Amino acid sequence: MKQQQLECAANTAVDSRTLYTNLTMAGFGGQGLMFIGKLLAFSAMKAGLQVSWIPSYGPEMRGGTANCTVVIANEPIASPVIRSPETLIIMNNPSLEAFEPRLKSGGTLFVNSNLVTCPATRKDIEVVAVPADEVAQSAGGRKAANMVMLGAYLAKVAILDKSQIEYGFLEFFGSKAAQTLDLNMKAFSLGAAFSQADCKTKKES
Amino acid sequence: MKQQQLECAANTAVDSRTLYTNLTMAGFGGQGLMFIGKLLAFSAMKAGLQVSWIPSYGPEMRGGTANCTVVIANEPIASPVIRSPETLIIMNNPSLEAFEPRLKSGGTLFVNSNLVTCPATRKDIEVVAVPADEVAQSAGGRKAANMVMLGAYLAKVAILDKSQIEYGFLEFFGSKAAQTLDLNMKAFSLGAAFSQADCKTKKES
Amino acid sequence: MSEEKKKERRARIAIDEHFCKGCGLCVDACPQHIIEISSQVTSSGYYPAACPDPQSKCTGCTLCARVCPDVAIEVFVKQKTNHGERE
Amino acid sequence: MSEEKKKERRARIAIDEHFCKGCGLCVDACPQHIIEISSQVTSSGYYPAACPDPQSKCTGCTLCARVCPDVAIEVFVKQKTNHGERE
Amino acid sequence: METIDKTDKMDRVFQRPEALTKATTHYCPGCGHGVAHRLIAEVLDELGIREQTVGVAPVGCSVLMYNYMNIDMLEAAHGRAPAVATGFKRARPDLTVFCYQGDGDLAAIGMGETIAAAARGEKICVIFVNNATYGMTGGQMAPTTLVGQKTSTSAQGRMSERCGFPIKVAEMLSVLDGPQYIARVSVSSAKYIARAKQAIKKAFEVQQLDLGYSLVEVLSPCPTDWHMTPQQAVNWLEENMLPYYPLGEFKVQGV
Amino acid sequence: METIDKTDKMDRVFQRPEALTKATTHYCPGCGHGVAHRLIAEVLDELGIREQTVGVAPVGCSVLMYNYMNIDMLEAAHGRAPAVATGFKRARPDLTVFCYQGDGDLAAIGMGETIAAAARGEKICVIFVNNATYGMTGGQMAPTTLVGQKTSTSAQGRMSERCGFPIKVAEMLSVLDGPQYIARVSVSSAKYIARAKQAIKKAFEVQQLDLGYSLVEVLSPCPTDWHMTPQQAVNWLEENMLPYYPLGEFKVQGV
Amino acid sequence: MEKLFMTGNEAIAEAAIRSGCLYYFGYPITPQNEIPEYMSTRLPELGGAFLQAESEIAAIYMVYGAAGAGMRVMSSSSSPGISLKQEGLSYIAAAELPCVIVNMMRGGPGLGGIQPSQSDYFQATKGGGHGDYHLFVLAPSTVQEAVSLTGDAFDIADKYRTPVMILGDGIIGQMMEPVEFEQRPRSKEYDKSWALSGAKGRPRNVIKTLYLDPQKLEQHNLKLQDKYQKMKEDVRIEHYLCDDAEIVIAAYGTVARIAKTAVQILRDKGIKVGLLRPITLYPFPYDHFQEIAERIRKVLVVEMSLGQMVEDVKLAVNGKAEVAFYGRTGGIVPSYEEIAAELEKQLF
Amino acid sequence: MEKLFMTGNEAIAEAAIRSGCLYYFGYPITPQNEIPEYMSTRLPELGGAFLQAESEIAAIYMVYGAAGAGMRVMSSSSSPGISLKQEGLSYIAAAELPCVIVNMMRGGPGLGGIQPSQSDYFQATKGGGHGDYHLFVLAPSTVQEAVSLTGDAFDIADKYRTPVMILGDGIIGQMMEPVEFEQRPRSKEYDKSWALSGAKGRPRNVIKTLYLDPQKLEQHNLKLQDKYQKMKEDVRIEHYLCDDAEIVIAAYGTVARIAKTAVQILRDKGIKVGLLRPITLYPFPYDHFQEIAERIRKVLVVEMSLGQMVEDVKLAVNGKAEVAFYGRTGGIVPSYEEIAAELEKQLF
Ligand SMILES: Cc1ncc(C[n+]2csc(CCOP(=O)(O)OP(=O)(O)O)c2C)c(N)n1
Ligand SMILES: Cc1ncc(C[n+]2csc(CCOP(=O)(O)OP(=O)(O)O)c2C)c(N)n1
Ligand code: SF4
Ligand code: SF4
Ligand code: SF4
Ligand code: SF4
Ligand code: SF4
Ligand code: SF4
Ligand SMILES: [Mg+2]
Ligand SMILES: [Mg+2]
Repeated sequence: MKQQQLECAANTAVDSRTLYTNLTMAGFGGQGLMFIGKLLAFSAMKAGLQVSWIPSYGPEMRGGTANCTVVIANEPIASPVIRSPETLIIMNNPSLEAFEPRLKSGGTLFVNSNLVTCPATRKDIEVVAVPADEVAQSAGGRKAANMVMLGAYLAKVAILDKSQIEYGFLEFFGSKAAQTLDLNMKAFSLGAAFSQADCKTKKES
Repeated sequence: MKQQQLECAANTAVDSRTLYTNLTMAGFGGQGLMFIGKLLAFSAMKAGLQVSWIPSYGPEMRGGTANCTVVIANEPIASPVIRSPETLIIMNNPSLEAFEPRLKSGGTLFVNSNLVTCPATRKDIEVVAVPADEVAQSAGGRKAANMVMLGAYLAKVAILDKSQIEYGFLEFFGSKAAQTLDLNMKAFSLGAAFSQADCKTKKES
Repeated sequence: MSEEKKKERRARIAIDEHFCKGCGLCVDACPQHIIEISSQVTSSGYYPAACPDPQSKCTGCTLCARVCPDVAIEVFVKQKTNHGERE
Repeated sequence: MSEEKKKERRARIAIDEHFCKGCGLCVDACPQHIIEISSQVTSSGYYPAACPDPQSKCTGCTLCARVCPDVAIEVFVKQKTNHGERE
Repeated sequence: METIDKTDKMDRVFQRPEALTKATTHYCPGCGHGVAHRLIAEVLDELGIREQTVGVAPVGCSVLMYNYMNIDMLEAAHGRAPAVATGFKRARPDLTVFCYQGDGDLAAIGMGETIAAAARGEKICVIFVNNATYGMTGGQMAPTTLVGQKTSTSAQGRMSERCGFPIKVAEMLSVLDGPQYIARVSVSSAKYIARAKQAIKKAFEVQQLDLGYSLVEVLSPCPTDWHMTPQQAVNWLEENMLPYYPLGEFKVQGV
Repeated sequence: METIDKTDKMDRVFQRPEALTKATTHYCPGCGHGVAHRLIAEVLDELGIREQTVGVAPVGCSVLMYNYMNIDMLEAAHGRAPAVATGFKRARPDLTVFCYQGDGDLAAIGMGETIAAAARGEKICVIFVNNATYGMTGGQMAPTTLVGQKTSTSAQGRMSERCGFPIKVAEMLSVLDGPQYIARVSVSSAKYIARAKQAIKKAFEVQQLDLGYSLVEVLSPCPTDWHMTPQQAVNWLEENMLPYYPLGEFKVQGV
Repeated sequence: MEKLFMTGNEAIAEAAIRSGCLYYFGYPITPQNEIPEYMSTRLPELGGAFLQAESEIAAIYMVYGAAGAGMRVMSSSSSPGISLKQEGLSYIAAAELPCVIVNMMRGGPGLGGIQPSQSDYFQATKGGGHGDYHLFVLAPSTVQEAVSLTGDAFDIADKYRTPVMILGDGIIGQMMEPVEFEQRPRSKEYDKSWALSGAKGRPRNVIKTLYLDPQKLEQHNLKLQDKYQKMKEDVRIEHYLCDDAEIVIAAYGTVARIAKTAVQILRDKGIKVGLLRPITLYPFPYDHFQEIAERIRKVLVVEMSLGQMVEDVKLAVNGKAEVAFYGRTGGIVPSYEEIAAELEKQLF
Repeated sequence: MEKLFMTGNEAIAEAAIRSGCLYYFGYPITPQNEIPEYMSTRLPELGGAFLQAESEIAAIYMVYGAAGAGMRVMSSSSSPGISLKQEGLSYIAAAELPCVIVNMMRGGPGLGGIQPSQSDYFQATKGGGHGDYHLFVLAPSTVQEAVSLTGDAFDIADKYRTPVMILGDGIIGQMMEPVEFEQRPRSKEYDKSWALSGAKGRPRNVIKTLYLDPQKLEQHNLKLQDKYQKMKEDVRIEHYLCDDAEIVIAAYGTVARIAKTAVQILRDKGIKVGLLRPITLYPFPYDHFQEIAERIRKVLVVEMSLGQMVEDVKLAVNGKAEVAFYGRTGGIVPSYEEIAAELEKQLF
């Protein structure tokens, strides 16, 4: 794992009284973005928070990219639709192109640097590059790159801890998921470790 | 032909400057009411008048009675729909029941007295009873009872003469009709004669 | 069985004018040719079928009733065993 | 025909990565077993087929191309009669 | 008028079935629908299922069938009787359900629903009255109109180059796996009417036995829209329809 | 990556047909639609009718076919391709018209239009891609889904008691008088693909000869909704679909 | 000009043919069967095509196909059959294909009855199908007007590349009146380069309605919307004795004629009443109503429905005058006596 | 009460089942496939029936059949599929059969797109089918509300013997949110003596829509109309910060939620703005709008359409306040930022 590759954002302060955050994650269909989005929202719900999850939908369109948006708050969520999310998790180049312009100014962009080869262009955002494929591979399987990204995200936006995600994982996805729990949680931890490590911050705005 | 049976109305004065008249004719399907309605309207059109013809329609309903309404005027016809016609030609009992109440007060009711066995009940109308089946039979065929009634009607409401009807008959119904022209025109004439004959007037209103 | 009984009719039909539309299909169907179309119009405007059968030719075969689209015909047949005599 | 010419390949295929989705059907279809799936992802996110064929085993049978759902394969075959030599 | 000797000791051997109401129909004189209705009613009476049966009326001349059958009935939209019957049967599989449909209804607008219900083996009976025309709307060409037959939308007679050939519904459905009983009958004469009743009875028995879909195609005269007398109509049917639409059982399973 | 020796004197013996555009398709890897498209394109090229042909795309995974075929095309509503094609063909009988339809499109919602067009002998070709599922909407049960096959609306596998048996479209349509050519082919392997092309060619030739309706049913893998790899999918097709849906020509007239 | 005596249905069919419509696809339903029957005898002899479709749905998609070939094409039906065409009409509007559809309305809902009605106004004008589209809707009130509006319908369809509906009722369809088929000025040559004809010597044409990218679909919708705005230049309405009116009746089609007699009766009594008869129901003559609302006290809307056009009148009047409603339904045609009576009641 | 995390589609399916709906007939279409998929696994095990119909038309008539048996039954689809059901809905309304239909709207017209839209408002509320009938239309804006409205829908359907539509969009269908399935009070026993069950020991029942006699059809229509009037007692609307508002946004469903955030943003800026969210779209809460129109300056109607509900708002407001409109279409979902911006623009 090339820890030096890591570029991470400063810790986002989570105000527990008026908690409100949202994020969009995007990549190829099959990269498991929908999965981590649901997992995050479900775990947050189990932690007593208000949540909403909106996918890009439609098997009527084959190929292309998939994305979803999660809102987490401790008050009822008015709009579940977010044009300019506070955070982005991006897993491929087309998604970067599509979503970077929409990231809120001052927001954080998490990219899987193994697949996102184009550089981010905006200067008013923080970029956290995670070599998620490699990290996942080291955890035991490239498929878990999504969990690496989730780990990296939650390490920064500390709304849920690992045990809450683990609980959510088992609870929501059931016995089928249990088989892959170890791999996924390991990937999650490595991703989190990545964020927590003392890292180069690219805060240019 | 039992002429003494005839009960006819007084001549209706037709004001040629502001000609306007309307009538409804009703009977069993197959009694040729639609036919004489169209014939009358068409012939009037050929005579330069404004006309409209509205049928009760719909083969979606089998059996029962058929009726149509004709308006003839020398100015553009606003409503072709007439709730209370000035004249009725009635060819069976059910039609009498249905239409007698709608006849305009002071209007004229022509009935085929061979088939209409129930008496008319209103006192504010004129009733002309024509034994049309018998008259038609004497002209050569019971089928022409409708033409007997038309003849009787036009003898009273003198808007068209026999030659105009004959012209309309040939023009509108074409070569097929020509074969039956003689029978029909004979029936027409007998019907007209019936009306013109000095007859007992039942004017009780 | 007396001579008189033999002359009694074996079967008869009843045509309900309320239903009959004078289609004439029963006329054609009757093997005994005893049904005819009347010349008297009904209140519905039809000339109904009638079966005078003065010679008691009706066999009760029911063919007329079976072809009648308006179920206007009922068929009656003399009981095969004369219950009256047995009792 | 020189010794060298004999070593020249008789046929070859060209796989257009732009079209290929890495379904692998060509891999199975090739009787010479010379097509393989690459480990390098394309910009569309697929691992495309490749046909290195260093031993020139391709016969130009076109089977790979015929089963390809994405018309990603073109097949080239050495002209049967060597026009160059004849001319 | 015949006067009836009320003292005659006679058995009533033919009478109006209980499953018919006392209403006079609106059908034209000589129309085959009346016979078809009566046969269904007789079968319901004989099987003793009048009170466990629900019928679905079509849109066609027989739309008012629910005034004539003394049973619970639903009126379907034009062509949709099999779908309505399916919905009902799925909700009440304990009841016997039948559709009554004309040829426009079943073989034109409702062909999709017909094939689907047949293919599903839906446990319903379909009585399909083929009179080779659209009776109710005034005699337009039907999918079953014979080649050369004149109708109000084929004034020169149906031309196969433009309109193709009449659909043989019974034959076509027999190819499917779902149907358990398929027959074609005629109501043009007493002889055929007797056989028609047997077929209709079998169709209902298939449902009683929970076997699956059954259909009886009934060739039926439409004197009015054929522009014939009732007698001419039955003759025309036998001379022209029978050769193209052979009578018989096309599929018999389990009964 | 292979580097191509441009000095090789080689003939291109297989290439993208002219009747295909240069667009990449949105189909999943291993989807049979791509092969079916290419075969049609090759046939149009070979018959030299690319510029006299109008295609009708269905609603299904192949709805965007008009982006891939280098010809004039109409998009039909779900199931209505035969009606759209009929309207077009009646207006332009001089052009060659074909429909491309999936099994949900043709055999469920569009069955009525299919039977009617076939019975009329409408002079169109229908390429009917049977992948035993609703590809586009995420793998629901189709009328052609095999008994026991799991789909998103038959999680336990299709049960014939509830859903009946899969419809054999080619066999059923062959009973009608209208169709002149009906065949079933497969695109699961090179061998079958070659035969498929011959059948499609014949179907178009029937129209060229003005004979009437033709239909080619194409068995085609849907790896995504069958939840298989492309290789598993072609194997599953050959092991499961071929026995139920035999390949062959069911009706051949005049060609 | 010879006067012919024809039913509205036949007259519309003949007018369509004279407007160059050589293709007709339809399915029988009362009270409009004379249209397909007429077409079935005339079109083949003219080298066009008549086809009795297997259903109303098939018919509307056959229209879609023939319109896609650039031909003038028509279908007709009545209420339940028009409901079945809603998906197709939405597609045709989306694909911008010109065509003419006739609805001879009958009483609903469901199978309802076969007598005249006006209860499909909403369906026709607001869009009974899905999505933001509209039909151009014309409502004739005499057989002669049915003829001229049919001719106009084809021109409007071509001008805007839009489906046009002729909204009549059983009376308009079944009634016979004298008609003259005047020689229409030859319609201008409309651009049909979008039509399909085989992609010979030009880039291929595609007729489609799918826009998976919402940006593109929104653009497409805005384009349609522009067209609907532009259509306002073809708004039509008849004013009858409105100049000095204190109260006006608003009615269309058959009812407007009956109302005209009611107006005459009331004028004879010295009551200042007029009639506004929208001829285009979409685009609705909002401006005319708005303008007249400033001058009058009340509008009495009369329909053979339980109140549909009345909403458009209210939207136009926007509170500036009172809007009252009188409706009959189910096939009952109001008489002029009852309309006159209702109006007299509304006077105070 | 356990919180579940479900898509709107699944939640509606589950809520229907818990309301006693054991029969479902439908045909796949995005974005509502999770409803039939959910039903297909659950209903058979509950002794009910799921059937994937051969088409939307077949599905709606299967609903008609099962409803005729007196069962609680449901169908669902999305825009083009709902267009195909228009004839059937007219029949069901005419036959007075209770049932629930879900429309998860997508962009139109035609095939359009699969992204969320609200452009079937007219179709749902004015009657996309023929004749003077209406659906009772409910528009949920959260998954939790979709659950409770689904329960209500079945009760309303039974109460009025009427088809009820749940009008959602792709977002409501696809979005996951926490939901609780509270124990609903057992619905009262509705009279179902009209249902068919074989005419055992009672006069036969007939379910029909044909009334050939116009008098009878008019009577039938007046009966329906009475029912529609009576439905007004079930009108529902949410008022949000309206008390002191000078301007209000009117929006329903998904858009109303987005607008709520916009209102919050503007309130933070000190602007007195509120939100009116109709929950019943038919019957429309005219009275509430009328009442509030007296107090405010302007209503800004926001829809994912080019302007449909805005007509009902205008009808209600009747000129007493200004009515402005902002719409996005084709699957574009407006953001709260743009709604807020539009509202700021409208302030002056
Ligand atoms: C949707 C719809 N389309 C058309 C009609 C008009 N219509 C009523 S019955 C009928 C056809 C009748 O023919 P068929 O089904 O053969 O029955 P028949 O009258 O011959 O017994 C038609 C087209 C309708 N009522 N509804
Ligand atoms: C009227 C209508 N109903 C349903 C749909 C949704 N839909 C789109 S494609 C499709 C079925 C696709 O299956 P199939 O025809 O077998 O084609 P495939 O995708 O398998 O090639 C459906 C139901 C629609 N677009 N329109
Ligand atoms: S029962 Fe037989 S014999 Fe008697 S009248 Fe009828 S058909 Fe003739
Ligand atoms: S068959 Fe029946 S309806 Fe016809 S004439 Fe005989 S009794 Fe009358
Ligand atoms: S052409 Fe034949 S031998 Fe060559 S790569 Fe393709 S399948 Fe293999
Ligand atoms: S068959 Fe075609 S798409 Fe599939 S791997 Fe081979 S070249 Fe690529
Ligand atoms: S039109 Fe034909 S089918 Fe209809 S009632 Fe008359 S005879 Fe019977
Ligand atoms: S879902 Fe199936 S049919 Fe559709 S593109 Fe993918 S593999 Fe092909
Ligand atoms: Mg028929
Ligand atoms: Mg498929």
